[in-house]
Amino acid sequence: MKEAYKIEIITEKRAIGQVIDIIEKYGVTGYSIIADVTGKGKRGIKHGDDLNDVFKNSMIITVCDNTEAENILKELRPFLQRISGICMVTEVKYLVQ
Amino acid sequence: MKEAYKIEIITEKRAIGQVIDIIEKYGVTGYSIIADVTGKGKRGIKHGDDLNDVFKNSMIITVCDNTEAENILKELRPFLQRISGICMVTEVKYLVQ
Amino acid sequence: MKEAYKIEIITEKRAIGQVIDIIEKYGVTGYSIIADVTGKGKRGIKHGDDLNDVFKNSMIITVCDNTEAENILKELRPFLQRISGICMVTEVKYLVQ
Amino acid sequence: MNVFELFQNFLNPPVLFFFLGLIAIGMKSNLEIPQPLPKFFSLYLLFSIGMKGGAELHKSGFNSSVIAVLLLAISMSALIPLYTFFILKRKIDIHNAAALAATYGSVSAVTFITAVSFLQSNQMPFGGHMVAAMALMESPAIIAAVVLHKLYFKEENTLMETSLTHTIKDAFTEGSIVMILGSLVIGFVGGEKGYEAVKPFTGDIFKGVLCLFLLDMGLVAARRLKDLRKTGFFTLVFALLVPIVNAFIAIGLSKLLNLSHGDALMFTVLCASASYIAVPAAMRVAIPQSTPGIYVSMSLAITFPFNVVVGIPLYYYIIQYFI
Amino acid sequence: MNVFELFQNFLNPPVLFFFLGLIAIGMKSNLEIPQPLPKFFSLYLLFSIGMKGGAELHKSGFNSSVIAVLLLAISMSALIPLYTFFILKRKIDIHNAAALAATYGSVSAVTFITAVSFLQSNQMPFGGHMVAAMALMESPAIIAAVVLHKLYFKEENTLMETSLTHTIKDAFTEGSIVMILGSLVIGFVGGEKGYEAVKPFTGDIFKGVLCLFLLDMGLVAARRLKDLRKTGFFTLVFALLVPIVNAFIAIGLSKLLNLSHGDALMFTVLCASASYIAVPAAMRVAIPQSTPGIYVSMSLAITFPFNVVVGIPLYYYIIQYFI
Amino acid sequence: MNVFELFQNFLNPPVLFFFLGLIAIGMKSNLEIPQPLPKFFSLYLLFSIGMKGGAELHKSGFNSSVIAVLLLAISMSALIPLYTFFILKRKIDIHNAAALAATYGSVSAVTFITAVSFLQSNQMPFGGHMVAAMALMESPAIIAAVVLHKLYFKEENTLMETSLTHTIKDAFTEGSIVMILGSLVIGFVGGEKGYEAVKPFTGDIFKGVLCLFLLDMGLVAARRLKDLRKTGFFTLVFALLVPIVNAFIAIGLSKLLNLSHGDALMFTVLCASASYIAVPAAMRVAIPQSTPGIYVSMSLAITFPFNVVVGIPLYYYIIQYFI
Ligand SMILES: Nc1ncnc2c1ncn2[C@@H]1O[C@H](COP(=O)(O)O)[C@@H](O)[C@H]1O
Ligand SMILES: Nc1ncnc2c1ncn2[C@@H]1O[C@H](COP(=O)(O)O)[C@@H](O)[C@H]1O
Ligand SMILES: Nc1ncnc2c1ncn2[C@@H]1O[C@H](COP(=O)(O)O)[C@@H](O)[C@H]1O
Ligand code: NA
Ligand code: NA
Ligand code: NA
Repeated sequence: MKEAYKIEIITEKRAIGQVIDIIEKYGVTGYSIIADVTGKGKRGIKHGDDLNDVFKNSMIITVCDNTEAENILKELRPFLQRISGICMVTEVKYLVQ
Repeated sequence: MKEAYKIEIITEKRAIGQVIDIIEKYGVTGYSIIADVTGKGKRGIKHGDDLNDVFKNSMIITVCDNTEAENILKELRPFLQRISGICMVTEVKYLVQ
Repeated sequence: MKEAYKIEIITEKRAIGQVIDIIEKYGVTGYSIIADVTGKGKRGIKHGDDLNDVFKNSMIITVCDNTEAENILKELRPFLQRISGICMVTEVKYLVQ
Repeated sequence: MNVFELFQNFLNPPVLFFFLGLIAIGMKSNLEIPQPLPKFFSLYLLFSIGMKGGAELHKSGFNSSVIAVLLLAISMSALIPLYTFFILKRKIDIHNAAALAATYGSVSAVTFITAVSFLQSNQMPFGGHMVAAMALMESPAIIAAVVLHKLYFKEENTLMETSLTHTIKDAFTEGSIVMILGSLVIGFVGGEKGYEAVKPFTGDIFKGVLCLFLLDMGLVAARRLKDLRKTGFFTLVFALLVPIVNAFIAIGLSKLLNLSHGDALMFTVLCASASYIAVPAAMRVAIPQSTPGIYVSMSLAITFPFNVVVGIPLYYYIIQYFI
Repeated sequence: MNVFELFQNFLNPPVLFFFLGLIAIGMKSNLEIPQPLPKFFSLYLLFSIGMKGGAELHKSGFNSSVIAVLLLAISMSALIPLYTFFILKRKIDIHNAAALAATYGSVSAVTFITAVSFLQSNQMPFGGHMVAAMALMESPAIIAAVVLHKLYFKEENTLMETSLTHTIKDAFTEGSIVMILGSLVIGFVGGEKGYEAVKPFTGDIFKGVLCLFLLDMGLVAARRLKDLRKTGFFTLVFALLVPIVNAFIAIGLSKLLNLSHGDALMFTVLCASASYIAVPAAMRVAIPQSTPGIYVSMSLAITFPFNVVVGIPLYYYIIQYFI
Repeated sequence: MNVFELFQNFLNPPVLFFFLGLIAIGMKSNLEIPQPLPKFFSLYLLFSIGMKGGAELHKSGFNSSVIAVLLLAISMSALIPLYTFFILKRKIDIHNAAALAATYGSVSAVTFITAVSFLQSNQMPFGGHMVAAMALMESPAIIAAVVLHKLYFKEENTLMETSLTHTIKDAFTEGSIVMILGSLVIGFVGGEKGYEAVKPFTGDIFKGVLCLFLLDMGLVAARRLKDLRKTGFFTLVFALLVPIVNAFIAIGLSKLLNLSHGDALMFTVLCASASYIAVPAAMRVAIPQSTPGIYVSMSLAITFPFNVVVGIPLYYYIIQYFI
């Protein structure tokens, strides 16, 4: 078991590609995506009922180390402010393959 | 980054509206929902294979502060007992928009 | 509220039955499954776009106590190595029904 | 129709696909109709029979005999829970007794639809108002059962008590009921012309979709069968006998009201069938202490296949010779 | 066509299913067409009209009048944002003004499809190139609005600035546009023979699928209506007046170009309709400060039902008497 | 059939939609057929050809020549892995050699289905038993490859060793195989009458659904193409040559057995095609060390398009002139 950071990001489904770009930029090579998440936040309700994923979120989970986490978070903040979404960081124990 | 509590609730899909009511009652304005979750618990297996979401769960995630968390949890316990489901609370670091 | 461990496992969708077998072997009776998760790891990208769930993951969440967690993790490591996937463990507060 | 023809029902594709579903689970195959397609098929089937029933009602119009059938249907839905509840109360807890009473008083749309397909194969017509009867029979049983439950069970924990009006409201806003009633009204308003425009979708491909839907029903029923191992022998007997009893009552009433053979069969099938969509949904809110693993399994894994394989041709046979 | 016939549009099944959707949400029913089926229906409808349009274009061929209509369509899409942006800028913030300008300059495929079904019921043909016109009208409005936004809004935060070329690229690679253009080309290449092979799927069941799709549109529109309570009276007036103004301009231009009645109606409907698929998708990237709750709601919950219920028959009536 | 007609296959809508999928990914469009619809279409297509094959088998009946074809089909499925495994073992690791051997010995249902649609366009019949041949060819290759893998690879880690019986069981309970075999049997039992009832669903709309399914296949194949950049030139040559070799063997055997032109084409297509549903699923359990990114990509992104665009018309041409 290794100590690591789990970053969970919920943002607009259409913006998930940009989040992946940010993650990969800092060398993290693994992530998981839950494609369809609905919800409510500052920008109102996302029912997930539209035809073009504008009213729908996705969740992306990535486990990484401390430096990677810090880099990602720094770049994520203006992104989430501009687009939409939240980010949570948790300390986890990680089973290394 | 702000310290916060992440509450994760897994309950019957049809009851998710009631959970939202509880959350919003205590002033929390953001939440996220993963609509389709299957599982097993005290009430047997939920295959998620029926036509009316009786054998299906949803998961709702909300990030909130300490007082909000306590209020929600107090009201959630009898609800989960009566209907079905579980609730987990984790301390997280939260990126504020 | 009870202290407990939340184990989150992301692995190939077709292998989820084997993970359930491992969990139940050690007496844990509750788990939840998010059926469709995509992602990227050592074995490349899983787009989730195929017809037989070979390029798709699932996520399984189980809340259990310390001994259960240790048993599960011991058996999980070779499984994830052989098949594919990751496992994260977090300490949570758990609302007991 | 002789015994050989009776047996033919067993051999028609939709029913055989139901068995394919059972076999697939028996073999531990991973065959599945992925969600939400089964849910969509169920909406499609309600849409289809709603439009068809409405268009036929447009042709035939309402008359006193139609009204009589509808009132009779509503009464049967409300009365079946009464007699079954008191039988059930002696054997199982009050929550599941009430839920089962509602289950058997209410109706199964898919059993109805299978009967539609059966009548089509036998070129026998039935009135569009029978679709209305189906829609109207969903809720009275739920309301009757919840009233009985409230009378016999005084709850301490009033925290989240559900009022009766809430249950009634729920029973009428359940998606499947809005879909069938809505399609019925739209079919009625659109008449022949409206129906012709949608017929290639609602009519022509109907039987093919039904095959895939019953395949899924077979898969689900087989999974539920496992739940039933835990419940006793009594529930098995109940799930087979009550439909027959209700069918006989319905056939008698059909004779009294002088219904056509087609209408009599549909009415009989409605009374004999057990709900597994509207009722479980309502029970999770109104009587959450009840166990869907029991009543859904009985309805779906025993009563439904019994009606589809044995019941429908049997009732049809009896109706032809005794009405 | 008299006023009674006009009213008939209201009574045809697809439109009635739209209202069923509105009513279901009004009753707080849990009726829904589960995702991703609505998304699939939308692809199916684009596929269907694309194939049909392409096959018809194969028959009729291109000629100078076809080219003229297509150029006119592109111009209208680019010009409507110009005049609307300056009206809007006085009342609301510049981001939403630009997004709304794009919304009303671009087109709604479903309004177009409802008009196709309307013309079919009235046995009036229209040219396959009108489908091409629809596809070509999606993007110019987006580009025009983004240009206007860039001219009038100097952004400090250049961190994630989206270049105009990026927007243009996005506008042409959006799934719905690739689907309609692709189907159009394939329909054109396949000609009569290719179309005959797929017609049972793309043609015969079309109206039935449209019913279910409009049911979903009704559900979604009703949910969006709540968002509109917050926006003012101005937006309501705008969402009703602009389509009418654009329709009148389109009818005038149709007369000038001597379009057939069918083509004129389709062109008018395109100009009068407002986008709620391509534009919101583009705006989230190009102008993320805009609020989809405003422009999607106006387009979907006001302009779309207005066009479908009142607009299409009204424009049809006017075109028949004045062209 | 001349070269021009050969080229026509390229121009028929289903194949063109495959290319639209490739182009869409090339343009980085977000066009997609949302899951689980592609999965459902695949079930639908199996259901359709199963029912049709069964009904035709009902008409034609079994005879010694049918049995001979089925035995030949099973043998080819088991023998192709033998020769390919030893070629592959020299160039790539033993796990992927075995997986690729299984891939090319087994069959692709969609290639078969595209050939069905090709024969339909050319009004050439084929026997219902060829559907049975397809179903029976899925598994022998898997078993053969797993046996070879066990012979040549002695595993240290026996913790989760999968027994051969387990693999065999899996190979026969895989959803797609249960679906095709089940539909075949039900079509056979239902005969002409059963088939007529479902034909509007399974037959009439078939080609339209195939278009959308191949569009999805194009999208998926284009995504997989990227995986192939990493694998060498050898795999590319293998993915193009092996189908041709297998096709020539199959054409020779067809001549020996004196098969009809339709049956010969179907048999050839089966031998030339490579699995990407049943085999990858089996390999993840039986040989998890193998890399689906290699064998699925070769099968789906090279062999499948080659067969559909060049192979089918080419084999057809050769069969017409040499049998
Ligand atoms: N406090 C919260 N807890 C959980 N999810 C949230 C919270 N706030 C926002 N979200 C999610 O993030 C999405 C975008 O948030 P926003 O940009 O604030 O509208 C929402 O639709 C929710 O899915
Ligand atoms: N220990 C657990 N870990 C994860 N999920 C659980 C656990 N127990 C219950 N659940 C989830 O909660 C749902 C309802 O639980 P129950 O009311 O105990 O049947 C189950 O279907 C699971 O999805
Ligand atoms: N660092 C990570 N963070 C989140 N998810 C991961 C990570 N690494 C792998 N995964 C998930 O686990 C799956 C299998 O990983 P692998 O076996 O490494 O290919 C991937 O497809 C991802 O969904
Ligand atoms: Na009943
Ligand atoms: Na417009
Ligand atoms: Na082969």
